[in-house]
Amino acid sequence: MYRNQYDSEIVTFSPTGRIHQVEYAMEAVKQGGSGVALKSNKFAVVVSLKRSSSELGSYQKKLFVVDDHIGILISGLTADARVLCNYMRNESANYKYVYESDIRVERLVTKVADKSQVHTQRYGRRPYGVGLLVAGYDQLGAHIFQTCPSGNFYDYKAISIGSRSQSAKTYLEKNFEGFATCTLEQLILHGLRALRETIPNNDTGLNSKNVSIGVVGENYPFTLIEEEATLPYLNMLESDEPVEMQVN
Amino acid sequence: MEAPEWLNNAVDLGTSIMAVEFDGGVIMGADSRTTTGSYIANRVTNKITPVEERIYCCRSGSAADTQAISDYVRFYLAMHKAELNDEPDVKTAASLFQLLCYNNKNNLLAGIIVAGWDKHQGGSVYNISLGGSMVKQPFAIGGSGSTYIYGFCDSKFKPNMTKDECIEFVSHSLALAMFRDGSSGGVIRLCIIDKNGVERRMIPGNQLPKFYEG
Amino acid sequence: MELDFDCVDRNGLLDNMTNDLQNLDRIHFDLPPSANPSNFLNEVFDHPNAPKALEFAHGTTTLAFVYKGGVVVTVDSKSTQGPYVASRTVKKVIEITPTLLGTMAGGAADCSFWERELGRRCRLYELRNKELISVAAASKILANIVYSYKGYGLSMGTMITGWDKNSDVPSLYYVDNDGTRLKGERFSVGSGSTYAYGVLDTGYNFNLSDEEAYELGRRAVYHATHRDAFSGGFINVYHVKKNGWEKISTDDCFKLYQKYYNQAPINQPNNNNNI
Amino acid sequence: MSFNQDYISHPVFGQVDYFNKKNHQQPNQHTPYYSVHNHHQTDAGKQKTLDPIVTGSSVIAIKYNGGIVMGTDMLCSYGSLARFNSVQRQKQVGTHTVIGVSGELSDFQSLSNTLDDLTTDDFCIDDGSKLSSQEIWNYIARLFYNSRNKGNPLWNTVVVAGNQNGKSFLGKVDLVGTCYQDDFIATGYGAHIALPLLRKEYDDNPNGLSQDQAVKLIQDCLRVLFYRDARSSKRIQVSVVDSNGVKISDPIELDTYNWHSGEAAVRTFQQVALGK
Amino acid sequence: MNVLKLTPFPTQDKEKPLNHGRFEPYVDNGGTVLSVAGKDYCVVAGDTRMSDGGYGIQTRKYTKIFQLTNKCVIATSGMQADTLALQKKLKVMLDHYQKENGKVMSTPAIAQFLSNTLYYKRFFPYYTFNLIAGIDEEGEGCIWTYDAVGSHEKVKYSSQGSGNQLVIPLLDNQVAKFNQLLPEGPKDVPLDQVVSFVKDAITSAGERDIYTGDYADIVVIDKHGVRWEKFELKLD
Amino acid sequence: MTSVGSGYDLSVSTYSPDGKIFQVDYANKAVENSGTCIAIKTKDGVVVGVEKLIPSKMLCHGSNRRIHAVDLHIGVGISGFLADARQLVLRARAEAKSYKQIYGQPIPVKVLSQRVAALCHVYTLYGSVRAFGCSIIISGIDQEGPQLYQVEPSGSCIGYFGASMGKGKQAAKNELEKIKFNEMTTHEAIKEIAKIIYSVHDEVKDKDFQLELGWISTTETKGQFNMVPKDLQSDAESYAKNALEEANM
Repeated sequence: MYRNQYDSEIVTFSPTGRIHQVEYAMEAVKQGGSGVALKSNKFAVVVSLKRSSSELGSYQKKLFVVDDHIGILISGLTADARVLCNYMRNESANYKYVYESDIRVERLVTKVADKSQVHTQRYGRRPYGVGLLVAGYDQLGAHIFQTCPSGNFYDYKAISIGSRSQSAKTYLEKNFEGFATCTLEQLILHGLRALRETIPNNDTGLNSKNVSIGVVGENYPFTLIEEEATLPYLNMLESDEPVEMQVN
Repeated sequence: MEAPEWLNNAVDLGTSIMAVEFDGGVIMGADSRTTTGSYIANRVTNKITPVEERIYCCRSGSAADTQAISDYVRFYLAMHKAELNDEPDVKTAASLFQLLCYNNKNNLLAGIIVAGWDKHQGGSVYNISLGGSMVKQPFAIGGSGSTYIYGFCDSKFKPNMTKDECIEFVSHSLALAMFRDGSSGGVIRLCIIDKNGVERRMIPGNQLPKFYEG
Repeated sequence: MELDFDCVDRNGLLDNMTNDLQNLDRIHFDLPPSANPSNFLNEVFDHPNAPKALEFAHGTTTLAFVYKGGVVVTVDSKSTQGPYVASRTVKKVIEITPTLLGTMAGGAADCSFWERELGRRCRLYELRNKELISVAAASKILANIVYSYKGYGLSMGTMITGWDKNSDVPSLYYVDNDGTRLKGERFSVGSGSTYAYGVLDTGYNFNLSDEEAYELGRRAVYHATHRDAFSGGFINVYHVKKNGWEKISTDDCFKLYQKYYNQAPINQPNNNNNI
Repeated sequence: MSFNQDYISHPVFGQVDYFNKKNHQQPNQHTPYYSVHNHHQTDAGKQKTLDPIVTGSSVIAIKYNGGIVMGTDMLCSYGSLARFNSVQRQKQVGTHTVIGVSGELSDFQSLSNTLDDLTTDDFCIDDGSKLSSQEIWNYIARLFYNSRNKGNPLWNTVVVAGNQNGKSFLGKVDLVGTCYQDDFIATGYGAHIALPLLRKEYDDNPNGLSQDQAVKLIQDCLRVLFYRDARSSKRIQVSVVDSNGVKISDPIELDTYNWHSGEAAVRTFQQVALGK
Repeated sequence: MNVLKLTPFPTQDKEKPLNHGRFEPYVDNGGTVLSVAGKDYCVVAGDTRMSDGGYGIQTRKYTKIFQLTNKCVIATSGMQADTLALQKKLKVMLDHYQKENGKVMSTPAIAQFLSNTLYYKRFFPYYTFNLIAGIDEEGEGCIWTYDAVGSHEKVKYSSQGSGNQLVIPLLDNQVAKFNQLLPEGPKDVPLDQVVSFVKDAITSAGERDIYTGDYADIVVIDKHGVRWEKFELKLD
Repeated sequence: MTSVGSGYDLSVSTYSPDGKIFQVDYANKAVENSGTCIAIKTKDGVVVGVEKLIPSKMLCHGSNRRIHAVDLHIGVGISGFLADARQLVLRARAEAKSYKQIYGQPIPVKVLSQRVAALCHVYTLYGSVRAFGCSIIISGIDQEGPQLYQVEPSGSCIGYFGASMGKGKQAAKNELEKIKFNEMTTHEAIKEIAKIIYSVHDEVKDKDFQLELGWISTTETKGQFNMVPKDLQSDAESYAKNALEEANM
């Protein structure tokens, strides 16, 4: 890997005004498991590809419920993700305790981002090595946010994250303009199709063991669809192969 | 034998104080009596204290408390002036008084009238009463003597009085209060603040305006 | 006089309103806004506009004694909130661990909370040290806890008992909210204890048989319930043996009344030859 | 949370905490087994209203078809002295909420600042969502309950009236944090005198009141309060909150009537002496 | 700001009792709740009157029963502000538990948890009188009853609040069949019978307790979940 | 002056032999890599405009705002690292609040700017932190009228009539120097800013961009800092595009 004298400290700018340590932390996200998030007017969906470290190990959980109206998909260092997830849960619960209403998704994400930024400006810390896709629904509608170790966050209509996410992104970029009016089912299928792009050809493909889906929407608390419950969608995915070819 | 009460009692400002806005400035006035119990500890006290060049306050309540507070406000305003590189507003001073009075209401016995002139608002008068509430008023009266002159002031006050009318209004009001309130008396001290600066006057105890004294 | 300048230093008014949520994961006590926590409730309910004073549930007659067969623990089961009988079926013997028993007299919540906590600590001790905790150590833990809250107004009088593995003897400790901790062979605690002591001391003998010991405990508490209005309900008898405790009996006081009505006072074989 | 103020320090006064090093609270001298949270010790010397000094009297409010009308007088008394006669005791919070406040004036002013901070937060974030009346009400309830827990109550009763998406909201919070919603609310003396009037009018109109009816009702109530509450005045303000927002009226001088009803009590010496 | 602190005045009257002024942190808003457990169900009732601590009624429709899970409710009378704080706190904790453990907390666990929660306020208690009612993991109806600082007991029926001394003897007699000449002992009673009995009980409390009245919530918890019903009490 | 590889440019607490602190210069580089931000102070208010570069077309409109309000009467425009700037914005909001709490008045723009600058400056003093990789333009109206300040990573805080920063800083500056600020209204300033930003945008190097405009005016926005309404913004953009085409012809 490329190395120079400006890349070993979080508190050092390179002569071009970059902070290499932050960029390396972003690499940790790129190496992480892949996930896709997309939204329509009424729903936000996250789809994740779980990985297992060995044949014997179980699959690593990648979707977490933050609150009834927010869920996250993580990519990168799981331990760091736990910290952020707990933080989000706490903030959300505190907000609910004081206001008896759901915290606006963007405000929560901003808090997470602000928290992350602090770790990029001081010696002795390292940036969080995790990126989140946050799916939420509040009075302003459905949201998909991506957060980065740098403390940046982005409000997306559709996005993918993690290893090989570029191919999923390509699929999404071709199709995202139609997502706004999709039904929930169509949205999930788009998500799965995009996710399928990230799988290496020699791999087993999507199955009920390695896929989990999170859905949130209007009057629809964040729900995980896992294991057998994913089968209907996976089956639909099998059967619409020709359609997908058409899209490509 | 029991010690006389003035040895034990805290120094209290049984007081008559007052401030009025006029066109272009403010007039502040106060009596000059300080009592411990019924003993007059000082008959020529100055109860009109500057906190800034053109911002003064009249104090009532515990002498120690109000002195301490105005010292702090003077200090804070000096710091603020340095940061601002400009003269602070009267409202700023009043807010500082309110902040200290409100946040320490349990420990303080202080009723304060803040008045002065600044280039943004002209002359203005703020009343900070016991609990730390702040009310902007065209004129304010305070202290134990004030209870005797509410009616007089209400009947005599007119908006937009001239400076001289105001001086008369203040000196008459205070003279009446000092006459009926045993805790107020001595001389009337006046402080006239406008954009040209501060003028202090004193009406000696033997030249106070006279009214019916039955 | 000390003025508070926090208001000038920072945004003073907005206190964190979720204070009580911040400390969910650890035990954490809220103290009253008063210089003297133990007097707080008295002061508050003395107030002319105050609502009816809070009455906490209280327990009353408990006793335990050591004899050759171990320790017998006997308690009544009435819990009162002031004059109101909150329950007639309270378990006043608290099963701290399978080998340790505690009793409840005084504030019911104080006893059950801290003895539950003691149970947790004893189990941790066991896991850390790979041996059962001694009764002495367990009672010391409890005494230390309540001592650290001395002056906060806790109310508890409890007995901790069990059979020590090391010294192979039964042992009995009395611990109360002042932090007092006494080792002894007979204790009775609670408002009915004076009555119970009378019977207990009369009939006590180290060499009692098991049955005699159970009966002694039962009758001591029974007589206390008869004289003390705050005691009553059922009488529970426990026996601490070498390999742990065992619950011996539960009897309704009213049934015992019928049973004992015409019986001779306890354990006075020479009773008839008294003259 | 918006009220986590850890990052605030002040560059002028004292040492500025640029790196957010938190000042760790010294543990209490007393070290019980488990931590205790002693509000009293940590907040020693903080402001406390244990006796209200400058006080406002009743607030009354009622729902009508499409909105809420709320009325207060403008008097703040100092004991029995009618100290300040034109103090607005209602405050608009955000666009669709108005609060009316009884009790200590200084605490009301402090509450006003707090609420301004909240709405300023909304303004700054500018994401198109604002605190609803119900959220504000809940916030105030938590604020008051927490202050009460610290033995440092905000000595007020607050009535929160608002409108969210065409739906009216009316709630109340008092100094210990008691909070509830209802169709009509009265505080202070109004709870004794005005509440029955409100309840009757409300029950007499099962289809709801019109705005004019409601405004008249509130004015009538305030008039009765002026007759019967020695700490009230006839200078009042009436606010209307509906889906268009909040309108707080300019000060109104209430007309008062029936002063002649006491004529019968005016008797001559002869009448008294003869016992007529 | 240490430089600026005033030196404490030596003769502070620290020994004097704290001046509480007119401030009184506790208010009793009154009300009665009661609950009866059956073999596989639990019925809870609570009135909705909220008094102002004296003779005034603040509102006639404040619900004292709060659903914690679909197998468990808490019914609380006493001070409304404390009640709300307690119920909200429980709710937050249960949500937290569910997210951390992936399952809903069981009713017996909630019962113990409430006890601890109350005890953490041992020195500054919640002015609340609580019942936990629900069905346990085996589907059996169960009730826990509490004092203000968390002393609790599992029972088959209980009542709390301003009218509890009126209701409890009735329950002792009718549910537990205490002290009957012909001892029949408690029996399994069908749900509808218990519901109508509970309505009678809360109505009776309303008749004789000024703090109880207006409306009553009747809540039935069984294997189908939690069902709510409202009915009128006396409005005077 | 060679900084790279000299070893004097690794920490903000190190001077180079010729008295420079290279880390601060590098932080400025981060600002110069970012979209242009310009602001104009007019007789009745201030207008801020930012050329917000859009990294992906799947982003929602309005994501990653570079103009924020910090109080009712003050707003900031950002060039450089957005995450860093958000910390400054948070700080500014807190300062505004605390000032209001203590002095009962809205914070003067100058005081706020100086306080934020002080924060930036402190982050250039210690080896354990790095400078902020952003510059901000603070604009607002206080008792003294419209105000415009620019705060840089070094901690400098300077008042301007027209300010620019970011990629197109120099080009924008040339344009700004032609303006007669005292005669301009905020409406005209909006168009002017739109024109400048469109003209300095480098279509070859950079992807899409979105023009963000914020303004504050005593008359138009009643002294509140707002985003420029849609209709005004689209007018300004079409004006800018026309002007650009004319210039290209």
